[in-house]
Amino acid sequence: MPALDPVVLFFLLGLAAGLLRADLRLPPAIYEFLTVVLLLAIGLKGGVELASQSLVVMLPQMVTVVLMGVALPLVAYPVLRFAGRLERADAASIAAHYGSVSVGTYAVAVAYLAYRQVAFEGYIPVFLVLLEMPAIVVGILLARGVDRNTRWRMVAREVLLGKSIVLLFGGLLIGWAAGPEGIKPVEGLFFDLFKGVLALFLLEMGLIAASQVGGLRRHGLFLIVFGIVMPLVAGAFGAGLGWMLGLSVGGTALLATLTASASYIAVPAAMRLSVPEANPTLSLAASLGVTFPFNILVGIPLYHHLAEHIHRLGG
Amino acid sequence: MPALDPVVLFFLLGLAAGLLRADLRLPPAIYEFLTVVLLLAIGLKGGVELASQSLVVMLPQMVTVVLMGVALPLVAYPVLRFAGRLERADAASIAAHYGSVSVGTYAVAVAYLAYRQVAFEGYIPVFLVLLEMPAIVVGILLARGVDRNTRWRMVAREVLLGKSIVLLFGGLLIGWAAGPEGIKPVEGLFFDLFKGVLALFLLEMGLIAASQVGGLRRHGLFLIVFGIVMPLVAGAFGAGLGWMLGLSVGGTALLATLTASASYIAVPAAMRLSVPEANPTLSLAASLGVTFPFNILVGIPLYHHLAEHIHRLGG
Amino acid sequence: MPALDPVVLFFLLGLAAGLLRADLRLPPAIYEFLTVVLLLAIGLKGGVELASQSLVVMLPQMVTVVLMGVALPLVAYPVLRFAGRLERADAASIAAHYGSVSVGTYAVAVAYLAYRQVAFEGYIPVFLVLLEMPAIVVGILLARGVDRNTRWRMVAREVLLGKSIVLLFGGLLIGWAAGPEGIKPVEGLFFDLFKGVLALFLLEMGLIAASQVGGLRRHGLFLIVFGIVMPLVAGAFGAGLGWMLGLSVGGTALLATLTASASYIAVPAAMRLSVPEANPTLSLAASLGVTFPFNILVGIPLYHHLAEHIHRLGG
Amino acid sequence: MPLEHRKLLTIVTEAALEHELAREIERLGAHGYTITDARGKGGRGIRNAGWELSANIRIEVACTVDVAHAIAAALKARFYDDYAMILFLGDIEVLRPEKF
Amino acid sequence: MPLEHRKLLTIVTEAALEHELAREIERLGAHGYTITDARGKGGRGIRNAGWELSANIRIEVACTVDVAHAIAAALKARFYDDYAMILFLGDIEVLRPEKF
Amino acid sequence: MPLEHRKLLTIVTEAALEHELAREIERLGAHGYTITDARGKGGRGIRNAGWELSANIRIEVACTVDVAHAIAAALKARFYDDYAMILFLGDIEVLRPEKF
Ligand SMILES: Nc1ncnc2c1ncn2[C@@H]1O[C@H](COP(=O)(O)O)[C@@H](O)[C@H]1O
Ligand SMILES: Nc1ncnc2c1ncn2[C@@H]1O[C@H](COP(=O)(O)O)[C@@H](O)[C@H]1O
Ligand SMILES: Nc1ncnc2c1ncn2[C@@H]1O[C@H](COP(=O)(O)O)[C@@H](O)[C@H]1O
Ligand code: NA
Ligand code: NA
Ligand code: NA
Repeated sequence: MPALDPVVLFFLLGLAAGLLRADLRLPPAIYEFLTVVLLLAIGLKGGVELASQSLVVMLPQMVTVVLMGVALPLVAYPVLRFAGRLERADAASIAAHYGSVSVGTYAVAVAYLAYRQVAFEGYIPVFLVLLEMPAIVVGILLARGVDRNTRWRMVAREVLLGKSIVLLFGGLLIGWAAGPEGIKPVEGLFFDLFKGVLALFLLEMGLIAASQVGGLRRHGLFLIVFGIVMPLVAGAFGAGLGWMLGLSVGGTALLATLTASASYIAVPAAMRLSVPEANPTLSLAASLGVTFPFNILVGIPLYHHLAEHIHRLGG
Repeated sequence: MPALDPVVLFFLLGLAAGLLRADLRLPPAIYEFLTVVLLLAIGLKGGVELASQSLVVMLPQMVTVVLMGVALPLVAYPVLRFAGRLERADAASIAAHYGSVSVGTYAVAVAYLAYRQVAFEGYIPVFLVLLEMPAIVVGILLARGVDRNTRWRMVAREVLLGKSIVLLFGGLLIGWAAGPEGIKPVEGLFFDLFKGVLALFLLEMGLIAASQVGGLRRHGLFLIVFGIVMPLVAGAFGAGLGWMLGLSVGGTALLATLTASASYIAVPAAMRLSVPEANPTLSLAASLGVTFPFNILVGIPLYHHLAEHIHRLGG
Repeated sequence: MPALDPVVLFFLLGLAAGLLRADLRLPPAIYEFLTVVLLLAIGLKGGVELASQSLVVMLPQMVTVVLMGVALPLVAYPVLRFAGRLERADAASIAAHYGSVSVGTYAVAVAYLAYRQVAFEGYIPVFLVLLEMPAIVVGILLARGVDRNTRWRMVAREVLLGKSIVLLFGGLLIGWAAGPEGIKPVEGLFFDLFKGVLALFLLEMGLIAASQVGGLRRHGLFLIVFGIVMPLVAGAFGAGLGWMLGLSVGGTALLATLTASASYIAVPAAMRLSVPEANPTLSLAASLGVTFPFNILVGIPLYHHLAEHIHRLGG
Repeated sequence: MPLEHRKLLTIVTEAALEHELAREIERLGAHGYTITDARGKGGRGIRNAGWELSANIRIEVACTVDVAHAIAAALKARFYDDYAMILFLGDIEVLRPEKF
Repeated sequence: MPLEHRKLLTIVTEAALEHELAREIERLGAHGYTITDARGKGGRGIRNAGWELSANIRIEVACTVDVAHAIAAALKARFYDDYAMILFLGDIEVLRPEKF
Repeated sequence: MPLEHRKLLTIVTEAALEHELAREIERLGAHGYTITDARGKGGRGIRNAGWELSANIRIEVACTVDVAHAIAAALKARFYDDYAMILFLGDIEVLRPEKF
């Protein structure tokens, strides 16, 4: 079994092509398309499993996960503000990015586990949905304080009706309603091609990540260090939580991956509109230029080992 | 077996997202792509079956189907003109929409039957091709009368060389020439992914249907009633015809679906150029905002039961 | 087994639609997407085989192939310049097109052999990569002579970092690194759908080829003759070479196809920037309007028979 | 640099008219045109380009005053009543007057 | 042909602002707008449209001088400091003044 | 509102030239540019954007008269003979003269 998951190699290809300024780009429409398929596929898969789940088990887990989504940015903020000497808005925005989650990273982790035949709770995508939003709210509060001018309704619309949640949640519902049998007809596209679609998606992500390096060059060492240490800390935290919540090794690894991952779709969009004075090049340089590559190259295997370890110790 | 075909759930997701003004849209390029694949897939499937067909059997059926395509708009027109008090151009245009057919609706019906393992004559796609055109000619005549200024050559080009017919007919020819064996290499894309592609197509159709509701709000109750009653009447008529033509239960259900369906690709485009004074929001509100959803949610199962019924009675 | 490979029928459909000015076009984004998938798929397939190859065997073959890539345009140039009475720049540019290779033609040849279960050396895609570049350099030298103003660095960038080489070469590396096992997860998209993707690609190629006919009408008989004779000569030459290099019948047929094929992606782009005074309608009319159709309709089967023949004689 | 004055005629209308307008524009004496895909809102409501029938195109024609007026007049007469369409003229300077 | 003078306001900015700007433009009295997707470079660096967050839009509004100035002033006040945005005005002639 | 006069230079040409023109435009002193994908017809025939080699781009540069003339002159000299290309200038007003 190769050291790197094959799909990750596509990310490296894209990254290399981007850094070499190769004349290579997937049309935006294709990138959109791949994102839609990935989000739906993840949702559908989760929904099918959901059918066979008791809410009694999940509810406490869901509450805890949401609380974690609130806690993470609160931890990250002071570090960014004082250790990183960043503007308030920038610190708040970056904190929100790391409190939320990255669908791409999650997909790679799923591919990683599937490839090693590690089982996990099929309903984890529910956490994915739950973790999108809270960090954004916290981030805005951190940037603005309790400001009656904040257009919360707009923020809520922006996020709840944003592409990621609509497709993930919609996929969950459809998968849940159709059930394992009903979903079969569409498995050809959403499940059998999942890895291939993910590979192309990562190719594009590599190109995008490369275009963020400029931001790094300008804003120096701190973001790099933060972009690596933060996921490690958060990942460890998430792994511990997963174990406490009684998740399997696979589920623990996935929750660790979620907490360790930083958003680059929902959060940047929301921050751009709600905290415009925050500089997007900073947050994207960190989340796309550093943390995303780190997680899919180094982090995920690490979180997996960590999960195994905790479960061995914790028994 | 779920009440609703899973693929239909994607339509509902799109519809809901559209009505909630969610920030979700498939890029136009992707919508184009999905349409191309659907049209080719339907054509190919039909063509392969065609190989094992005697023209002697089909010819009378084909003639009858074309006559029906001429009759339907002639029936719909007076209703629209007098009961609906619509302008002549609008009545004619809407009549043409309902005289022609909807590929999306057909695809859902095929999925519905396949899902229930109901067999049907594989060459039905031929009817799909045959039914596109006649209603358009009738519609123009209804709007213009026998007007020597009508640019028939332009109309013919517009329709015969339009996307739908070229791809359906082209697919038929290729499938027919390649045969069951020859087509195997491309089945992976055109057959195995059919339902998945249809699901995404319906997601987009839901978004588009939602955007037609405005037209409805403006033009009131009549279009809604017409958009539901017309397909029911036409569907019953088509079912009867299917039985008379000696089609199987599945074939009868499909012919009923075709007659009940209203065009939203070929006809609107043709009418826009040939009967410009007709207001497209009216016809699309009816065909996309009412009839398409009605058919895939309620109509198709109905037409299927009807077909079974007729065959039981007729023996 | 049908006379024509089914995928080729899609080319004919596109060609017919284009010549009839049908209202049919794949969005550019989709064409881009299909190209990316084809290039990656070819690269990946080659890379996987590469794993089990000794460089000792390949190196001499690779060197020979490169030399051939240099020789071909040198042979074509005088013919174009003197028999064809073309401007120096045009002759040089067309010579470069025919010295380089066409990925689409190669893909059709692979489909053709696969369909007939003819085995071939899996690493042939390496030759595809090697043959892109040399003819371009020769072409520029033929047009400019040894001109110190030629921006060689720019040319090198343009080609080595162009889409075709980056994706082919990247695919080779990934396939080689992942190996037969590692590549499995992405086979669904890149291998199982290969023929279907190729079919859609050829549909678009047909439309594009049709749009080149204008160029032909304007520049007459010579290009047609050249566009047919040149691939025949080059193909025979390539077949001989393949046999000398000890390639299998399939490998020989593929090398013949490569030498017979004319570029329409990398070379035109490079020539446009490096030899701008060359009229692109001329070179594209020949390579897309004549040679590409000729090769996939007539050439490939011919080169295959030729390969069998040579191997029978040569034993 | 010797620059000559011309008009830039810009039309925004339904994508369905592309072929027809291209023909008309040439017939009325323009030597070329440029088309970009667009979406927008106007008197006939939102056209968000979600699908073919709700897509707009934006056509630009650089030409002489007379040709610009001829095209404007022709389009007004033929299309204004039935199609989503706007049209406006601007002044431009060009390098090769013979081309426009 | 009776032509009246109006202003063409062109805005190039981040795609993320599309909905917000559309609302603002209508609120300030314009009767319509046209949007095309764009990419480009400016003070805030390259925006190559590789993905959502690096995509630009180009908005055109044909309107009266007053409306144009009102929109320009509003956008300057609200967006210039925080967003990649430029804006310029040109003179145009229109056929149906009441529309703009 | 204090508005200053500038020129808007619009270039329509082959997509293949995108990188090269961007470099040239900046070299000659412009502070930015906006690019949209386009198709069209002109002296060199139809360019319908069906594929890379038949695609056009439309580049806009808001700049001073001098820069506009410099770019126009440079492009004329280097590209007019061999490429499908047109170019025209218009007058615009901008809010932040220092940016252009
Ligand atoms: N005032 C305006 N400024 C810019 N574009 C407009 C304006 N009014 C309409 N448009 C564009 O022209 C198209 C047709 O306009 P209408 O016929 O008014 O619906 C709209 O979809 C817009 O794209
Ligand atoms: N001088 C210019 N000419 C044309 N477009 C420009 C110019 N400057 C900026 N732009 C466009 O406006 C966008 C935002 O500009 P900026 O805020 O300067 O980064 C850029 O991405 C370009 O698309
Ligand atoms: N008169 C014109 N008005 C608007 N666009 C034009 C005009 N002439 C040419 N073009 C555009 O410029 C491109 C190159 O022009 P040409 O070099 O004349 O072929 C064409 O493909 C059109 O997109
Ligand atoms: Na996180
Ligand atoms: Na019908
Ligand atoms: Na060759």
